Amino acid sequence: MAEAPSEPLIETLVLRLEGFEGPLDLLLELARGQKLDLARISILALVEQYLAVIEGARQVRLELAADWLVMAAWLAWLKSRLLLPAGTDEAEAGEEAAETLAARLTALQAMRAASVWLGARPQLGQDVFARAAPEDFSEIDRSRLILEVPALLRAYLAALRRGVGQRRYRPPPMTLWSVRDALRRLGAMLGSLPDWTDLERFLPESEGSGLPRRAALSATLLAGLEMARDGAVDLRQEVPFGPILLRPAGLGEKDA
Amino acid sequence: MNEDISPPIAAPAPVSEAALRLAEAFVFASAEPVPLRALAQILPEECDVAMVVAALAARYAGRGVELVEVAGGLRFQTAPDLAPLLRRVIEVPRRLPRVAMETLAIIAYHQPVTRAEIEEIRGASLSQATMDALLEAGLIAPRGHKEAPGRPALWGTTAAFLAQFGLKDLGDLPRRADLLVEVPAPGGA
Amino acid sequence: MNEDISPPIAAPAPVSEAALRLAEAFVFASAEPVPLRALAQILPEECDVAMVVAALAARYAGRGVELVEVAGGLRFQTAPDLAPLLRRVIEVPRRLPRVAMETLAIIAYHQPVTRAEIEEIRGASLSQATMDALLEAGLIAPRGHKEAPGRPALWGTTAAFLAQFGLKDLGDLPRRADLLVEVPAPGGA
Repeated sequence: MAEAPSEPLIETLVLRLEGFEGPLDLLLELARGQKLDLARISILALVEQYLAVIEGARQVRLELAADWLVMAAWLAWLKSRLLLPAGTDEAEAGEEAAETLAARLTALQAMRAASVWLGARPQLGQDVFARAAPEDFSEIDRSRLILEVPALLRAYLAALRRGVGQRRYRPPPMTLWSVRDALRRLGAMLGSLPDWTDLERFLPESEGSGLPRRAALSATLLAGLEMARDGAVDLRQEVPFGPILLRPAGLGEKDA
Repeated sequence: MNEDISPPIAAPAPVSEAALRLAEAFVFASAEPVPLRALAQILPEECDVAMVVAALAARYAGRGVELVEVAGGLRFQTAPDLAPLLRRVIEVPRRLPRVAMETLAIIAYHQPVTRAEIEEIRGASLSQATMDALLEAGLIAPRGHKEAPGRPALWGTTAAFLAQFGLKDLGDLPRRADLLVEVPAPGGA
Repeated sequence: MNEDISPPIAAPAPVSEAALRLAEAFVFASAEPVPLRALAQILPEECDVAMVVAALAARYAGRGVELVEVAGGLRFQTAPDLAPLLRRVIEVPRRLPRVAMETLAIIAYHQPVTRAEIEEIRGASLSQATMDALLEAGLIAPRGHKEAPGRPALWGTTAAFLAQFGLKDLGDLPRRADLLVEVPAPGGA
């Protein structure tokens, strides 16, 4: 059995408990107190030292963080296994757990050493300094364009959509033959007509068919009726829905 | 051994190597030019700062890096004659602004087209800057004049436009009819 | 600690002064370590880059500024022995606290590693402030996720880590077995 730590050490450790980063940290400290070579420390002695520290701490104050107690309980279990005669299954489980603990302590010790090694290196900005006013010789050439067909199509569709959205709906202007147009045309043509003439002859040639033609026809009829009322023309229709005939007034015998 | 460039000044009273090293490191590691006063503060008291500076400048004379005195003090800088060799061009391709891309698309599909017609299609006015950007990039070119009042210029896309978009010819673009399916009916948002 | 490129014993001089000046200016101009590949690109083709580097390192050996190889590249830096004097005139950030250094060492040796794994190795929980300090200093970076429940982030060290501690690459770190041989004095932190 390895030498037990002196009482003052345990007392210091009890007081310093909060200065440790946890049970593993304390165990490592205790192990380093035992021997320099972690591979040869006595896990049993380590366990006893840890339990002694925890016991001391509980005498000083009642409350103790749970992880300290959890580790203490686990180490108490480990101790009970390590004290069994070798060869039993339980003793083997204990030895395995002890090895795992030793491996964890070794791994932590290695990282502590690595941290110390790193910390001892000349650090940039602390111990060595790079040039603080670097010169930049790079030139940014932004002349090249990223051009892709999909982006072009998206832009086209977006433009069309916005264009359509902004255009208010305006029905195309309907330049239909008005009554005034018909009056002017009838008045101009009337003198040149010798006799009864079909009303449709007075329609402008430009109005081909459909709505414009029907509009022109009705405008011309209205104009004819107006002129007949004023006594400028005579109108007649021989059969229902037959052609409407028109002639300048006073050209022939009076018709009803 | 490489020959040291001899200092241009007649060798002054010896400047200690320690002072020279410290001055060198200080000027090197400073973000701002180092005022002579600041340099004097960290050099040993018995040092003649001007002599340290002269010795340091002499050591760097003719090298790739030179010690120069600027308004605020001392600093190292690379020799001006090396600048062309150190220059590195970083290409950062950019995207056309949205308005330019839309305008380009309209010209591509409606060419030859006048500026007024482009504005009519986009439903927004078009700045000269946008047209200039497209012209400068060589993507569009004038295509004569429209026989209409004012004889406005007609615009079309160029061979560079095809090359940049990776198109063999304009027929490579999807047909308008295929695209317009997605355009909402007039009056829609 | 010596990653100064050791000067060749008898410097053969097929290295032209022009190439030396150019390499000097190129490395000097940069704040970051200059990759050898980048240096090779600006030097004349017939140049042996390794010889140029060796000649340049020899020229600066023992001076206030030295040429070192770190993080896969070359950089000039002030000589470490001048640090106490330079710290008086150059602003120095706070050193990393012990916990951060330990965490950094664990990440360097176990990368890629999760936070839970770091805590397991240290046998103590790890504060977010510690991770933040390392992240802010650019010394560590996320390296994807571990394919495990919760997909915890994996952490690794960066090029800035190598540059900060003057390491050529991660292979410059001592082997774990060697770390355990030289146990620091008991009680040393």
